[in-house]
Amino acid sequence: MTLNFSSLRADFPVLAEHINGKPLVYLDSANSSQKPNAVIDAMTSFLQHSYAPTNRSAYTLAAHATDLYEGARSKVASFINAPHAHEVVFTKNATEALNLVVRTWGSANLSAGDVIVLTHMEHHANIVPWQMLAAERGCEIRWVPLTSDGLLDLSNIDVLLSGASVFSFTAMSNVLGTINPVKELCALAHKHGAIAVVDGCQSVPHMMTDVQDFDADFLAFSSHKMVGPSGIGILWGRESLLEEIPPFLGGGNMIADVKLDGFTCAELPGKFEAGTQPITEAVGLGAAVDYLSAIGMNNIREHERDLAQYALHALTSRFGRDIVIHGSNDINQRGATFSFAFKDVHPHDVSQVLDQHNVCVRAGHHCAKPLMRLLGANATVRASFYLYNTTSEVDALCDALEDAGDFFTL
Amino acid sequence: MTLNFSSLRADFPVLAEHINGKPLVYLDSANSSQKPNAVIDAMTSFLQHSYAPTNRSAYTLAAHATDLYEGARSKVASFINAPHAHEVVFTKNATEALNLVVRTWGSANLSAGDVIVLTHMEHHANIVPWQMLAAERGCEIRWVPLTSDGLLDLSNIDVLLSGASVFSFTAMSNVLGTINPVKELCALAHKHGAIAVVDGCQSVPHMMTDVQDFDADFLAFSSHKMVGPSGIGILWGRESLLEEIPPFLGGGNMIADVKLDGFTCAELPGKFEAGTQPITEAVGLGAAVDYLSAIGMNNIREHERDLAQYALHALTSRFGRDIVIHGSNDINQRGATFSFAFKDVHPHDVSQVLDQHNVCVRAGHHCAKPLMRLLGANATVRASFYLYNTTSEVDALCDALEDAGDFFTL
Amino acid sequence: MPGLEDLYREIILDHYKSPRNRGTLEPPAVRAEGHNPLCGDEIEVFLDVQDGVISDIKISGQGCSISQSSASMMSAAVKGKPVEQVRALIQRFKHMMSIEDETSEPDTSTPLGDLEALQGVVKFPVRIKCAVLAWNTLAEGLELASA
Amino acid sequence: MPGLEDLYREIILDHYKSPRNRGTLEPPAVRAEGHNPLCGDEIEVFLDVQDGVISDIKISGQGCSISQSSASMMSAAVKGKPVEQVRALIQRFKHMMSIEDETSEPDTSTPLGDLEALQGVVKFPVRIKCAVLAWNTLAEGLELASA
Ligand SMILES: Cc1ncc(COP(=O)(O)O)c(C=O)c1O
Ligand SMILES: Cc1ncc(COP(=O)(O)O)c(C=O)c1O
Repeated sequence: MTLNFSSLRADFPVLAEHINGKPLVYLDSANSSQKPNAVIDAMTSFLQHSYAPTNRSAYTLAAHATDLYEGARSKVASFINAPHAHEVVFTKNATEALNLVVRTWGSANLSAGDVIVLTHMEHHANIVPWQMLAAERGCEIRWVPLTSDGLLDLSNIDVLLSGASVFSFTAMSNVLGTINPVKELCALAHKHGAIAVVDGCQSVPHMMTDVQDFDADFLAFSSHKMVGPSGIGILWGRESLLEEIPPFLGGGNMIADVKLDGFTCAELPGKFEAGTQPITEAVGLGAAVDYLSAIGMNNIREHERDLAQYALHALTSRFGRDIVIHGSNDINQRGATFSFAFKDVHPHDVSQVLDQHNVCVRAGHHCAKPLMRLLGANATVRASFYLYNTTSEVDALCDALEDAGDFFTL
Repeated sequence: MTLNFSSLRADFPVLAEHINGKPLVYLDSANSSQKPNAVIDAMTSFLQHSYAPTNRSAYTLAAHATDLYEGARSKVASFINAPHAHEVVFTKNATEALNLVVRTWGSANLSAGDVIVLTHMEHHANIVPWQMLAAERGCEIRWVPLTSDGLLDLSNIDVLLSGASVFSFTAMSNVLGTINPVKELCALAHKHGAIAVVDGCQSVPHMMTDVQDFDADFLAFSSHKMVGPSGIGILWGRESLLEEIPPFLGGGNMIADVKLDGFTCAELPGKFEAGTQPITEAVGLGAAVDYLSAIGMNNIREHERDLAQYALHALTSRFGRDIVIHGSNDINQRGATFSFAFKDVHPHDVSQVLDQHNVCVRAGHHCAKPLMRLLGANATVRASFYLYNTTSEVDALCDALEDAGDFFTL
Repeated sequence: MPGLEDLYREIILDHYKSPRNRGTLEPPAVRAEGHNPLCGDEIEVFLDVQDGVISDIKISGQGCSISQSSASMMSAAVKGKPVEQVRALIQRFKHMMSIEDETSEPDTSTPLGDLEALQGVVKFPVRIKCAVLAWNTLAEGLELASA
Repeated sequence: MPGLEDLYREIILDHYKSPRNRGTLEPPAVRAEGHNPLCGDEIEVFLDVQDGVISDIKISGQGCSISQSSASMMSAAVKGKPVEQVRALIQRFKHMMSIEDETSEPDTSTPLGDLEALQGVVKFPVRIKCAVLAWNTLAEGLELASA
């Protein structure tokens, strides 16, 4: 790897912020990532020079804005190797994307007794929408369990998937960092006649994504976790499925015609994009995709693998049995997201002490309560790294943890 | 009015753009408005110095971002005189806000034979979601007709509303500019035991809004039409209704607890805000509300009334019977949005010639096909004015129209 | 910025003002309907296909000068032509409008004739949909006729 | 930026490490449950109310030092106190946490005592919810007991 990752830091203005005289150590990227100047400038410049509504008005300014908006769609499509740009639907976040799948594909295809398969490591966004539909329709939800080192336990998967209509799973755990074998899981789903819905929130920002290689049916992810703006998420869907499912939200742009007695739908992707879209946000997302692509997703994965290795070693060698890191310690099976318990200090208290050092971590259930119950914890501390983080920030984390330990064990 | 509106133009950088050497005459604000530096700078500065996830992590940066996000909610609440900030729900646009009402209040309250009352001047966003639910449930939709000058025809309203469960109507037509008597309409709805849903997309940006004075039950509007960013919309709802209706999208943030066998909902407004929210967009919206409030909504209405008066006079005196302006010519009953037919030149062709003059108007059905059918048109030209427009831009519109007339009537 | 004369060639305005083959045909002629949701343009194409030849064609609907003149010019170009040749012409026209359909270069044996005047539309991307509307509707009509 | 010592006063850490009144009560004692969805803190308050007096109180659950010590200090402060006086204390405590409930100044006749130590929490707005959790749960328990 020839890229100098520490020089990337300068691209992210927030990282230069000092709070209380201390430099920011931002270790909460699994929650939401910081944005590079390339993204901020693209948005600012669009707002200053080019803002206009898209896909409606025909004057030059609006046509140009539409080109930028649709250009972002094409960029996202190539980023995940989608066969067609019109398979990329912009939503407000990944949560809406997953709800869209449940409320369109799910509503059209699931009835009483049908089986939905999820895993024990899902984020609430990939649980609650299914629970809502299952409760309405009387569907059964089955859960793929985990091994003791936080991997999916596939020993019984054929039984779990037998008769299932859909297998919806995360590509990477936002708590454990576990990277799941997406391609294999899609094949398993298909073998049993189920569709495969992939929650790519944690994987798409951190490694290569190829929906054709996955042979996935749907993929949901969020711009704000991949150095892009908030306010926009992405659903990719297989063309044939998007064509056949009913629309989601009703309104302008998603219709071909509206009469007093009913409406007809627009073509893809308009069918799923009701109302005025996150226009500036799409422009920013396009810039984010360009930024990540220029660095190269394999390089990013490589950098984070190094960081993960360093962090695992530093945390365990400095704190030994005082720290319990959940999940796998095989660097090939995990990303650079670490949830842990530290001594008997409550995660909220740990994060409070860390905040005094300007080390930003998340303490809580990470929107994955079923997994937390499995871990036997109400909360964990989570430090999550991204392309702009460095090994010296791992050291800063360790130093701050040391302080937390001292403070609470007088 | 002491404010010098023409000096406001300098606040909006896009308005200084020249295309092909000609200054921009932006007359498409009913579609989406331009943004002042105050909004652009608030967003840029937030992204450069303060970006962090909200309502999840507890470190200083995140707590500050949460304060800004929740601060925006409070600003919006006072802007519309909502009794409580937690009655303000952020959505992705007004369309989602209206769909939310239909899918939560509607799903919980409407069954076969129940009556939904809409008007002939609704935007698709306030038609299609109701049609979707009505088709599923077997509800009846009734339509309030219009008078020949484009006002709601209330002569038969008691019959239309009798037995109705909901009356959902726009506060101002996006095609005709008609300003509806919202307070009176809410009272009529309540008299018949129906709830009143107000589509405030076109009114909130242009005049004072007071949900308590209206005595409305729900109000939906969009940030991008009120000098705020794209990617965020607003639903205000009466606390008691928001409390009793089911949630909309499922996922993180909207839950109190999630177990394998079900979930419980968070308190307001979290219940309706699933997933990572449009954070930067909320900050921008807060700045937009500050900007508009500093000018004063009554001053804006006054300015637009003057513009509307000038435009009506200029268009009719210059083009006489060559122009047919739809809607009322009573300046007290309309805003500064004009849809018209010009000679027998197709609206698309009119807008093409106008674009050569860098005069930006929308040609089409304006997402109001039922109304277009009523007008007997497939499309109209629409010029819509906002606080930054001037009388000389009315003149520019007239000059460009003159050219269109010449070009097509050789 | 391209000028109006690039878009509105004289022959286009002529077809707009005096559209050819306006009207309807009774069944067994097929009828196909197309519309452009963006601007509300609507077009109906009526086709009488006899022995693999478009023996008659009529156009109804309303829309802007580009969509209407494109329809009128199309009707004149395809009337009396064998279906095979018309399909090739559709492909060629869409190619001229820079709409890719992943196939190789179109068959250029069918002359474009007057249709060439619509070439300027390409410089106005938002109007391409107007120009192509009639052609897509024609293609749909041919599907119906061969079904 | 306020320092850690503002938040974690010694008496708070003491209550955290040696929580008072831990345990449960059997019915007819009432049980109220509260949790903070943000950080996962959970608290159970068991109340025995006899003749308008909190004759016994027990606390279960788990959470951070602030939520646990606040619960422990609360239990010590209200045990044996008349319900009326406890309600006033709840109001006074929330007022100290700068939670407005639109009523006028709270009754200050009930002394805060050790609870005063939690005052520093106000400087850490995200922790206010932790400190208040037990008190909201207590209020709910009182509702149940009087129902
Ligand atoms: C009256 C009216 N209602 C609803 C909408 C939909 O708003 P949005 O596109 O922001 O969702 C609009 C604008 O497009 C409108 O003018
Ligand atoms: C695995 C996973 N799925 C879904 C989500 C939801 O994404 P968003 O909050 O952007 O909707 C997240 C992040 O919060 C996540 O980590």
